[in-house]
Amino acid sequence: MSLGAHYTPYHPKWYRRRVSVWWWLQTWSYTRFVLRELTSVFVALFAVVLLWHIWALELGPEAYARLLVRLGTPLFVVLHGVAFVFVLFHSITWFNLAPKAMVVRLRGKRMPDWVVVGSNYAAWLVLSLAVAVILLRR
Amino acid sequence: MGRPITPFLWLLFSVGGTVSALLFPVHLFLTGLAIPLGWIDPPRYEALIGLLRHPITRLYLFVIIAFPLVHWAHRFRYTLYDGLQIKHLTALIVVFCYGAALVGSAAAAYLLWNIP
Amino acid sequence: MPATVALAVARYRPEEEPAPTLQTYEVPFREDWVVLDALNYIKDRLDGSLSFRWSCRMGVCGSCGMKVNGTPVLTCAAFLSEHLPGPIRVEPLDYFPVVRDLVVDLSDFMRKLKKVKPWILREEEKPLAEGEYRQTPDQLDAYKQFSMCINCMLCYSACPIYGLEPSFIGPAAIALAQRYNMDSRDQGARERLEILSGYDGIWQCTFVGECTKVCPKNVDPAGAIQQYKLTSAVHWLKTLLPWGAR
Amino acid sequence: MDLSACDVLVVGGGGAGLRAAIAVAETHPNLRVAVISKVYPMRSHTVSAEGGAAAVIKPGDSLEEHAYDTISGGDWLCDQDAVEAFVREAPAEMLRLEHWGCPWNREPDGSIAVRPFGGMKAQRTWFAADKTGFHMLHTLFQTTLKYDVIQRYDEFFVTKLLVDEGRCQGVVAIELGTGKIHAITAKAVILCTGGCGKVFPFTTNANIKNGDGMALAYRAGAPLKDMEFVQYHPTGLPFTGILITEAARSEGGWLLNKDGYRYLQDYDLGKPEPRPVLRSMELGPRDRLSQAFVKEQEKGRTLEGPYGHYVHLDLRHLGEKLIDKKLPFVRELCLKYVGIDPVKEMIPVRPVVHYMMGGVSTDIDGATPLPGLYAAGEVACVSINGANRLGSNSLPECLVFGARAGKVAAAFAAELKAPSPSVLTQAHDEERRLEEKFRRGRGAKERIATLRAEMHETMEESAGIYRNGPALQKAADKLRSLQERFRHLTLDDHSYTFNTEQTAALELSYMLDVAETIVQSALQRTESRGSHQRTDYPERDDKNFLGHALAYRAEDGPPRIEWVPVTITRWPPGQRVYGR
Repeated sequence: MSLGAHYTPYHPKWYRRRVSVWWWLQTWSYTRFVLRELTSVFVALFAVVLLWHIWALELGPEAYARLLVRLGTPLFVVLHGVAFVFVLFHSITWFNLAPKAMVVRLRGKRMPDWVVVGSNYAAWLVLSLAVAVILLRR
Repeated sequence: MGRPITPFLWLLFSVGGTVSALLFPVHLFLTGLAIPLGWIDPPRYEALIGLLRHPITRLYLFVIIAFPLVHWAHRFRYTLYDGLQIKHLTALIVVFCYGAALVGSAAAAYLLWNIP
Repeated sequence: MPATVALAVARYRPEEEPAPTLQTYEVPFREDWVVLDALNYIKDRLDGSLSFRWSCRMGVCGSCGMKVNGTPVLTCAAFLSEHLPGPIRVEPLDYFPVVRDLVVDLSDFMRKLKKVKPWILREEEKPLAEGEYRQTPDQLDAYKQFSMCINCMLCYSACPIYGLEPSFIGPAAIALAQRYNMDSRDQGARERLEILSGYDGIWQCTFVGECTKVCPKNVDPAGAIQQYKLTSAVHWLKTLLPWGAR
Repeated sequence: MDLSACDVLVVGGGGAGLRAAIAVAETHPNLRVAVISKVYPMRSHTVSAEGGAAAVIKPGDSLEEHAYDTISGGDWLCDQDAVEAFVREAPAEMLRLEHWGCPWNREPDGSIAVRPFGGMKAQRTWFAADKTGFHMLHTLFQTTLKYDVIQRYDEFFVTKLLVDEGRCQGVVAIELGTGKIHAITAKAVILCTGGCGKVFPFTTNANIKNGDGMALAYRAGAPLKDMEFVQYHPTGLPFTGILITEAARSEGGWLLNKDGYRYLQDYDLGKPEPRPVLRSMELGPRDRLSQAFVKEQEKGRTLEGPYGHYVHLDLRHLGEKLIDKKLPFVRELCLKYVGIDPVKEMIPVRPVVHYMMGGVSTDIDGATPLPGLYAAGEVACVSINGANRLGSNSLPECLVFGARAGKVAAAFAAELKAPSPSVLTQAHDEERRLEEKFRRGRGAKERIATLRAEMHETMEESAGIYRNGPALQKAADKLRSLQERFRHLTLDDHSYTFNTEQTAALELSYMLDVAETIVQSALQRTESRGSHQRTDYPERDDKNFLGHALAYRAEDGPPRIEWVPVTITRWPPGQRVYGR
């Protein structure tokens, strides 16, 4: 039924509201969802940055030195700062939602959500430490 | 868009999401913030290139580049659909997103293969 | 506590007007009144032409879902005191066609529910004479949560994906399919896979998660959908194997 | 007007209606069966049933004991042949529901778990936590979806039964979404519309329970049986009337007066024990418990709140674990609606109108005296509940007699030819009546809410837990005048689309008819039996009243009451003994 159509007795005249293009601004939870999805952009950007690191290392010590200088410029520091916030947001939402997507059962009993979330965070901590140690090894 | 491979793409997306959630914060914090801001000294070139020559490191790097790129492609594709309501441009979006991820992954493979 | 509270209620009279409008009513404020009580006060005393559905007034029949101040709720469980000072905005559920005032059309859900085959499917029925199918408390626990759905439609109304893609089977119907898939008495998971994993099924979902948040019965449809994605992906991997499931 | 036809038409989509529809589809798959309901089936009031459903399944229990509990619980007003059929068929019906997927609670070995219940000498009540009705209804509804032959008319409000050549041939109904009038012809009609708790102001019943089916049958000439028997459930929340299931007591809850005293021991219901004892104290029958509350109130030993007197239901000693496992809904309801956590606090409760033992008179197969018309569930009076229904008997009743009515109605329909053409004339007359009453009738002055409130007041004052002749006579007169004033009803809403004021008006007219039969039957039963307690006739009188009251509609004036004897097979009337 189209909007404003004339009513005919005994026939339904349903009203359908169109979903606004700005639907994701209507409530904070929708906005947060879209922000969560947009973390993927920063994930991809950092993957590209990693590629850049590898390339610079392959080119030799000078290129690596240039890379370090470039990374120290305010533009890159700010970019990395923003990216870091988004990537953290990604990690936290990813870990917190994990128990919904994956039900872990032990002897038929469903593990409580906090166990799943907790082990995610534990793995995060261990892996982060390992990466830091290996990368910064003198 | 053929649905049959969606489960596969979703698996890649999930692996990419997990990998990046676990490992990106520390990498990003160290190389993007802590080192440039001088909180810690940068690792020496020799140490890094040595590390990079190890096959396990190369495999590791490939994983943390390729999967997160697909993760992005998959997630961003739906964000474009829903956020901008441009589902009619499906073919274009698919080519752009997964194509970019594919190119990135190929570049990673090339670079990692050719480390001197 | 105020003596009265204002309700801004969405009106849509298809026989008279092209689009919904808001109409404000002043009702007495009572500590133990829910929004539904206020609507009934309006209908009984102020304006008999206001239309809405309700029945059990104890949160189990699923009739009285509406949007109160923008959030989908059961109006029989939404206290006026939680929404002070007012005016309290009462609107029909989002993403469904509005039939009249606060009444929306549910036929789309009814069709989808049937599509996912929400009944026990078995290759062979056990004769009644042989008694019950054994099901341990743990096996019951595996699907019990998904069986609590009262079909109140709040989850659909909270799901932007359903709004954008009306063909999406949606949270409640998928959770109910999963309720049977996880039931130890059921053998129909393979049969339901086709529809659940098809174009309008689980892959439309981007895990906004709002369905689970608004669910008054803690069914967690978002969880059901994500879990099913894993099931479907594993099934897909198996089909690659020469000896795998086809 | 829209015309359609089917073979068997089920009015009402609750437990009994859906079971009946499946019975038709399974036994006569070639018949066109349809379910017509004023709400979507999953909204039906079966959904609110909480505690459980009784059927003998465990070793040590027996059909005889279930029958005896039911008959003594019903104060010997049950038809014993019907009770025997009921207890015999209940286990298979419950098992069938298990096979259809109902999530019954289980023992650790996977077999069906049962719990004790009021007035039952053995543990035989199957349960799905404390949402048994909800799970049964959704299981039934979802199971009906697999039968393509079952057609549904959702949100169609039935206004009239079409009767011609002495048999019921279909219905006239309003399609709520559009306001269109439909004539749906059928070779057999099964009424499964539930009870009429909304005749009273304070009830556990949902808004949809207005005695629609009772009034439809009554207007079509079928009698209503035993309408004076109205069950008060002893534990409802004040104000909302939300039911706190009997299972709360069967799991070990105590009823305490204002002094913290388990007052039931003063009313010949046994000695207080810490653990629940079958057929004793809090596990006594509902009529006796509700009556004890009134006596306790007269002694000034109840508490008083903004919504009248109440007592306490104490579950605290059961512990959080048991409450969460077996009574989660009780906890949810208390937290939500009275802000009380039963784990830590006592629940305020008072008796509340819950169930109609009476209803459309049927035989043991659900057939009413009007050929082609059947009834099952709360709308019907078979009668297995007599003067007081035992908790957890009504859900299996829906299944057993829903199935029976479905099979018999299908067999009846299979032998018949198409309906007579003259029913269409009737349907057109009905359409005209509705049109005149609700579209044009402006200028009148009576409002639905006013008449309904006066009816509520009348019923509560006269037809409550204790009754007496003068009050009932006054009520009968008052209801007459309300019937008259109903003619001058005015509506704010004259539209076609989802006009809920129109349905409310039709429901009010149904309720007024049903209320009159309740009051008239109560007036003429000058004895006390089960839930019908006359202060002016306090004793049971088997000599004169071991019989059913049949209320027939009179052309003008109050309903006409006729009496038929109770069917006694094996259990001669005896004394009801609890706790001894």
